[in-house]
Amino acid sequence: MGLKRFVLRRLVEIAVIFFVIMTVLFVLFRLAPGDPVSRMVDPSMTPEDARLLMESMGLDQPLWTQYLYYLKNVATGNMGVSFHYGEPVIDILMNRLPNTVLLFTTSILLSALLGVFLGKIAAWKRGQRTDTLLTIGALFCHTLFLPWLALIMIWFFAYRVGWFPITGMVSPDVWIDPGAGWLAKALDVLHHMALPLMTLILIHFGSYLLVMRSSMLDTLKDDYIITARAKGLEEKTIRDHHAAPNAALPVVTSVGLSLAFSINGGALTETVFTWPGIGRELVFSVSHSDYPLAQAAFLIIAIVVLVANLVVDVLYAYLDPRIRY
Amino acid sequence: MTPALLEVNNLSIGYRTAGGIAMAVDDVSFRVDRGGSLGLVGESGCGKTTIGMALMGLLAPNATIVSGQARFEGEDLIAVSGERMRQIRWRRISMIFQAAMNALNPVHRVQDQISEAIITHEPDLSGHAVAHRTRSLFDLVKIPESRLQDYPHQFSGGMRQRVIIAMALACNPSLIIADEPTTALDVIVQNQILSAIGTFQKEMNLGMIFISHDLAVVADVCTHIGVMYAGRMVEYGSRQEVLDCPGHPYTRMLVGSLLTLSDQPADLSGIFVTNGENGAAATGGCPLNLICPDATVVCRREQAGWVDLTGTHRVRCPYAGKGR
Amino acid sequence: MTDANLPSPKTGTTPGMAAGRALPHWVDRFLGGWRVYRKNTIGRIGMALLVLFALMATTSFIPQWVDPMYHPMTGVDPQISYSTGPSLRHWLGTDFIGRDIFSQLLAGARIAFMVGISSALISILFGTTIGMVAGYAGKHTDLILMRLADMIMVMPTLLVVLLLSALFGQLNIWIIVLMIALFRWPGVARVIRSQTLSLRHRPFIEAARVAGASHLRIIFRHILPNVMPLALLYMTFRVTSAIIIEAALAFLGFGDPGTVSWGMMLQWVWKTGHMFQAPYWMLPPGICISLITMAFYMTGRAMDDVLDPRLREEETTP
Amino acid sequence: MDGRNCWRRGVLLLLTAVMLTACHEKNTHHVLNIGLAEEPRTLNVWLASDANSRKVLSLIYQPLYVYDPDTLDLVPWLAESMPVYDAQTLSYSVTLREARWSDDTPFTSRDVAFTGSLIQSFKVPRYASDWDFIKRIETPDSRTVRFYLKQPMAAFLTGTLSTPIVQEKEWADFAEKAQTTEKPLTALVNHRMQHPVGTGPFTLEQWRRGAFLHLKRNPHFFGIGKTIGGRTLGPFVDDLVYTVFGTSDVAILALIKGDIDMLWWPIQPGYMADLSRRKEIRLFTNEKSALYFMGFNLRRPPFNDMALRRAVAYMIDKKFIVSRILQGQGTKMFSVVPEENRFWCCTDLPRYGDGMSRENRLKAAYQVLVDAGYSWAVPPVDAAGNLQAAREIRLPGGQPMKRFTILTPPADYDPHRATSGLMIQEWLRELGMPAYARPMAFSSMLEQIKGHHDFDAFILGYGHLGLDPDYVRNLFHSANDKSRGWNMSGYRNSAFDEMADRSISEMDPVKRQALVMEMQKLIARDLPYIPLYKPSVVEAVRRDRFEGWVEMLEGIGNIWSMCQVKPVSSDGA
Repeated sequence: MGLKRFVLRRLVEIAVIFFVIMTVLFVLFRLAPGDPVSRMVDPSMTPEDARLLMESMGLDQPLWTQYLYYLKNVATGNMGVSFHYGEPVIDILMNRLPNTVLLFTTSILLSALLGVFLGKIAAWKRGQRTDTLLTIGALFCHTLFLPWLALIMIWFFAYRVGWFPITGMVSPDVWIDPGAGWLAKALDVLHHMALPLMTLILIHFGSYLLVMRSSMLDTLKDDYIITARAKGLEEKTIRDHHAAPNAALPVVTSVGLSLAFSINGGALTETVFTWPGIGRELVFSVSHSDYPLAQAAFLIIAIVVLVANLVVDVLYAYLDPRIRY
Repeated sequence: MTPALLEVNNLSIGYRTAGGIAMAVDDVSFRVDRGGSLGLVGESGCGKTTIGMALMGLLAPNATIVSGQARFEGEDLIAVSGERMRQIRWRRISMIFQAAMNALNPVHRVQDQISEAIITHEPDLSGHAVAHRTRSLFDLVKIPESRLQDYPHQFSGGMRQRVIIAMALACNPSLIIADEPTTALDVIVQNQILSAIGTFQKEMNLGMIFISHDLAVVADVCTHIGVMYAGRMVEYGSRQEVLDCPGHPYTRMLVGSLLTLSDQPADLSGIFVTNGENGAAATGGCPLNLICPDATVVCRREQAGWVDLTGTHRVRCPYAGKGR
Repeated sequence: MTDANLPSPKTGTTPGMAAGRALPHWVDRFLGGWRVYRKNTIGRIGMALLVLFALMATTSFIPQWVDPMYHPMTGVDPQISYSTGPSLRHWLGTDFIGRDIFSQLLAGARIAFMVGISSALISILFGTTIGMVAGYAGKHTDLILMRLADMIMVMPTLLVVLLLSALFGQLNIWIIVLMIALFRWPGVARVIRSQTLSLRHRPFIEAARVAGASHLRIIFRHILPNVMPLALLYMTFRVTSAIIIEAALAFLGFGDPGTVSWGMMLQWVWKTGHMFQAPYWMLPPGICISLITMAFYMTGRAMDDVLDPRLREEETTP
Repeated sequence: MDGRNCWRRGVLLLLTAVMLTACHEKNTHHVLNIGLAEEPRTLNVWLASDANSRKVLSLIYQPLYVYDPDTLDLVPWLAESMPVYDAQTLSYSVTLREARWSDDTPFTSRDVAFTGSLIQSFKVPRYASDWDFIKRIETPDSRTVRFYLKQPMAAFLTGTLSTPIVQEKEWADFAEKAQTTEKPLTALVNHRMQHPVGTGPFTLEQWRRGAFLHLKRNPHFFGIGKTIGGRTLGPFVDDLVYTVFGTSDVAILALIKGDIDMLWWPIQPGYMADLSRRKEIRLFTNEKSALYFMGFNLRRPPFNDMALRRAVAYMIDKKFIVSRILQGQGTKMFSVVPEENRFWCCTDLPRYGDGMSRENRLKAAYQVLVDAGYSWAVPPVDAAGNLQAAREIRLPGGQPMKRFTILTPPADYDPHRATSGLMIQEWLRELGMPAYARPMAFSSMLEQIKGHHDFDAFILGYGHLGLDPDYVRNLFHSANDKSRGWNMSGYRNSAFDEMADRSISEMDPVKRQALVMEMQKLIARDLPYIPLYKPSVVEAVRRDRFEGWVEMLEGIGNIWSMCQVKPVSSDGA
């Protein structure tokens, strides 16, 4: 089937893009001021250990050979040892990846759903008070400064009202309790996720709402809406079953386009909420000059974004029957 | 005379604009009998589609029915509630849309789009029965059942039109409004579609309003013809009467062009220059007065009333039937 | 040039009228746009907010001129050594060493405009040029440029700048501006490219080509004026993202420590532990960041409405 | 429609469930919840150079001797008594306590010998320098260890005997394997520890990365019920749970809310006003063995001139820094050795400008500079002795002083140092000096100062100075004036070097004390560093949960506290 070929082609494209990003990173790490070795070797190491490590990473070789070593290492998942944790960065990041993916996908999914739902209503009630309120509300939420909002959310919902835990991903008292089953643990994670999720949704749903609204307004002018009306369908059916699915397609595209934006927001959210994800790890590694960790975290985030883009494309194809690759 | 299936009396429809109400349909009356078909002919923008939409209760939000009534099977379509209108739609009056339009929703399978109409109006029907009906409708319009699962974009233009026809027939309506169903199809497909429509209409004894800008097409399928110009009906009669002895100068121009069709292209430039789109009422006089070869001072000053040529043939021109 | 003799396209905006009489036409178009814009509520709110912030930025020099203790960075109130709430002397209170928050807020407006507008200008410059070249040249140039744009577009700008600051150490505010610009052009380039593609085969371009105009001349004399409004529209959106990225960067502690931006202010609140205790210090910068981005965004949306002839028609016809 | 309703009901159910977990019941046994600023780096004791890992590992791996919280004297810990010195063989004998590892195997002298040989053979950073002067270690019996020294070494008591001891059984196999690898040390420090076996009051139960770390009471802890150093040891809590909070803001919210019982990291002065108002919170203020200072580059003008440095010292108002910038949470410093280190700190030092008014400071500094041959376009003090705005200071040679920068860490890393830099910049400008404070990312700053020696002046600090004053030698010995060396200023003084060399091998504390005092005087005279201040450690705990915290230098987060805190017995009351 065509879809398979499309996915294959996109995978090749992703590989190429990833390769370019890797190369750019390689160049950047060597362009940066100071000693490139000091970026790869823990400064607290003894000179001979540093030399051995350099040799194993090929840092004593000419640039071209170094580059090949680098490619080989990344390909085999050997992205060095974190200065800070003293463990292979890949282990650390693989431990964090599920947390990021969980928060990231849920937040995008939920904010897109909410955006589509409210955008649909706004367009349907075009020009009425509901529409004005929703549009201005969306604009307002969309432009809120995320970390600031996050802190206010913590203050209000976690501290003042006390509905949610303050930060983190799990509460130890549940997890150290041998009697707690998986359901209690899952609920505990959900409970912790609620606040960061709310923050992300609040920031992101606005743009989806606006896209959905204008796309829905376009769709409502389409002929098949008249057909649907002529068929005597109920207004709600027309809105939800005929207008919304068509109007939602551009939202899917805009999800793809705003992925990079979302992952920025994800990193900020993870940092403020102490959510043990890759974005937080990247911020952390940057402030601790843990170069191997920073590099690997960035590469993995790049992969996440690229793959998410692919998923969005496939989803689009799946949702829009006119597109068959 | 048996009671008409649909009887439209003095229907006037206007659009609200910044400068008041612009009349799109002005004082139109006609009737359609069961098994009969009325062709509404006129250039684009003359208000014929607006009439169709008004009968379906699908006028744009800024359109308003100024006056008139439309009795359909004993009910006034203009006065019924929105909910009642919704029940009438498709169940009793359905519509065949233009093929070039996006009348089918691109993201749903055609089968679903057809069965949706059936389920809406006959909610008690079992899923099996609905599927059966859908299949037989496809049989009827001669599309292989295997294509029920396809999406609209997978069909050719003619096939899509057949799907639309099948859809229109889904609930066994008593009146069908066909709005330019053959426009933008090539001639051969157009003929197939026309004959198909004609067949169903006769076989199922349906009333039909056939809207087209093409007199030739209307002449093919309809028992009655109403000619519209600038929001008004200018001539109304049986097919024979209108085609054979057109009373109105505009009709004469149309018929004239029709006759020359086979030989050489008619010089239509003189006819289709219009001055005031739908704004018939605004000018005060006969909207045709500037291009009508027989126009007089009177035409410029006031509207013409109906002149009955025969019991069924009426023309809105003071000089009709009086020779040139 | 024979442009004027060619039948003009249907829409109200007449492309190709630029040559020779560019200015009056522009003014005319601008005034026309302004008339539509003025009716737009969202646009009016946005514009009012922008004027307010511009006023803040221009008055930011006054406090330190009144008294050196109002200097946003180095001025401290000799009598105050901790964070205090609003008073007559300090309208919004003082920060943890007795600096005036209000004057910091004013200075922040200046930085926001500086960062936002300069970074947006640069990215628009890149984006428009690359978009026009890609659209006009087509073929391989187009393919390569657009692939590049795709690639940069998927990169999360904030994280890229973070990584760079890890590598290159402290980043100067102008480097940050440049970095943001370098990663924000692809969106503009794509839009401008498609606009250029649609213009490329318009009669007036063909005519210019037949008349022997060079490629550069065609691009800058004929295509540029026509994509200009679109580029301007995108600029407002880029301003928004530049301000947000700079603020986020500063908030995380990777901003230029020598500047008083709103993000920096938030970072000071955060790192000195006043976040939940000094609302008079924590709220204003956050509100300002949110409002200024909203103002630019609203302005952009209103401009979008003005530029979109479809929407304009909707307003004037029944 | 039905499906939709079902879906809605599901979401509702889920939300209710989520809400319910909020009211999860607390366990009946006593859990001490501790807030940490950062995730511990590792459980591998040989890699753990960061404060957060040590907060965990110091409760697991124990040394032979610890410091008494009140007197800061050595107290036998895993050892039974004070070491016995034999001057003839240059050896110390230590008798060990009866103790068991957390895996219930006995702790023996072989473990001590193994730890020493492991450190020596791998040259483990941070520990190797405390062990490389040890010739050999003998274990006459399972309870006695004898250390033979190559030469007398002052660091033996303070350094060697405070090294955490690891279990031979746990490490021997791995150490042997690591020795055979290409880079043994890397293999050793990068060894991933899952379950460290120690002798301390707690053992690791589980560590969920990025979430929390859970320690359980060690039933085999040797100190249970014993009285050591006059204190009866517990531990009296069953579990310790460390939770990581990204920022102090949220950690303090959690403390106020009651999610945690103790914040194991110093809190910013900004919080104090609010916290001290709350009844349920108790604040502890303790001194810290630290040194925050302004350093100069003595290798190039303008700060190669001692007079100029002295003038700067006059201009710096340490009282302002402590009262304003530190909000009173700190003390002024005049020697590079903190005053709390009573034995080693020299109090008889010049206190430049201390207690002077701004005007007098300026005049004093002006006088120093005039005497050294500096001149001005407009001097800060006019002929009549009145102050005026100075312009353009000129070096003794007559050339104008070029602009120079004072590097500081950025405000987010340490707002105090960044702000101090700004203030010092303003003060120096009063003298007409073209000073520019420049906050810089910490690592770049270190690279520029330590790596490239490319700087004029900087403000840095050592947060955890050892009690042994050996760092005075390290910081200013000319041998350490090299790339990445300790001597960042490039101070070279052969008299100082000679004294420093003598001090390290002087085993008589009194004689060594005299040498160290003399060294401090030299530094205070030459001013390669101007000591500025020493921040206090302010810590907060919940009053209603646990009591019995032991205050010590560096605060309440220490092994004594963890062995002694008891739940508040409010249940009965």
